[in-house]
Amino acid sequence: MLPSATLYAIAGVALFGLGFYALVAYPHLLRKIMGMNIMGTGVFMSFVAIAYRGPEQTADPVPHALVITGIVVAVCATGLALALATQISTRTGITQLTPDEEK
Amino acid sequence: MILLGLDLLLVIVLLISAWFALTTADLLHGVVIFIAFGLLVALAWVRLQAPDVAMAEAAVGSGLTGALLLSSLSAMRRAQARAEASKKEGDVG
Amino acid sequence: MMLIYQLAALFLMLNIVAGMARVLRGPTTADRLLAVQLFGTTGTAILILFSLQTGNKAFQDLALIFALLAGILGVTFTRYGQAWYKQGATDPESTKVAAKEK
Amino acid sequence: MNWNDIATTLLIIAGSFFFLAGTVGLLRLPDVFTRLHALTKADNLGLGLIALGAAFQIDNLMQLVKLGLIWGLVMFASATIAHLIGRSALEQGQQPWEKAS
Repeated sequence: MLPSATLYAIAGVALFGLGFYALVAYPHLLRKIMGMNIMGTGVFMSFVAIAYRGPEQTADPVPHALVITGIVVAVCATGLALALATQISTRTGITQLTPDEEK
Repeated sequence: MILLGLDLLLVIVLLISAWFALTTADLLHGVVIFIAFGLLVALAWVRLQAPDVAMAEAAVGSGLTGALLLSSLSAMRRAQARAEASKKEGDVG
Repeated sequence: MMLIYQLAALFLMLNIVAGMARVLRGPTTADRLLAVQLFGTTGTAILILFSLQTGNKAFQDLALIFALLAGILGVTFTRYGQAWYKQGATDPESTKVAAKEK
Repeated sequence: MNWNDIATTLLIIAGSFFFLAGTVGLLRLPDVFTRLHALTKADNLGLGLIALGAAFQIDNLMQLVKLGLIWGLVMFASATIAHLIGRSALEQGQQPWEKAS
């Protein structure tokens, strides 16, 4: 595999890990949504790094099509999640998930 | 060789900005860093010979998501402030 | 010629790395927003250099999108980020679960 | 290396210098208003010189229009945002920096 594509693939895996950590460890809803977005970006980056075939040739178009669709769907999911979070906070005043033992 | 150095710098900045976007104490600052992260990811797509993906990411992934996050952050903080104010009134009355 | 384009792109990327310090440390939100603005402009310049280097004209369209995006983001921020601005504010809700259990 | 390439090289080096000046100003200047001044220099002159350098390498006229449009949009956005950020920083009660005498 090409060195720069390998670099980006590893970065994608690291981004997935960072996003997953934030999704698990932080209680605020908005931060969880941001973590989900960064997880998705990590997956897309690994995909595009796999499609890369060197600076001379054009890259494989099929993963690109998948990734473009994925970006648009991720934005739709983010919008839905944000609408739900806004509704939760306007109706109850809660902006974060509380741990179980504090209930 | 030069471009490999550029890739290395870009990856380092990407990871740093993702980390601080998720862990900064003030969420508004986190959203600002998240938008910077979106712009840098668009540059990474360009380096991977995917200008079509970069267009979608720059316009939709960074711009639209950042604006959505901002507007709902403002709505959530307003709702939280209102809930705290009404709770305080209930304590007095 | 290719070497000059690559060196200039590397130099601009070093500028972005240095400006990252202002984004992470800047005392106010306005400082961070200014640094992100500089990222957008520097990214536009890097895209122009890439389009010269590879001869791919799609990168110039992408530079146009970057230029458009900068304005929209700034206006959105002054519209929404301003009302809830506090200097050096830390959200009480942003503490971690692990820290709360102590 | 013909005259066009030499002009492109010189203009790109000049533009990179202005980006360096903008970044150094962003890092070293004391408050928001002075940093705003450094940023607009990088936006207008740095990108303008690099786009002008790229304009020496085009092969049809539409690309010249596109490069001009990029520069014009960045100029417009940076002018608007400089005003908006400066005004909102003043409204939030930040005092402009003054040299300690």
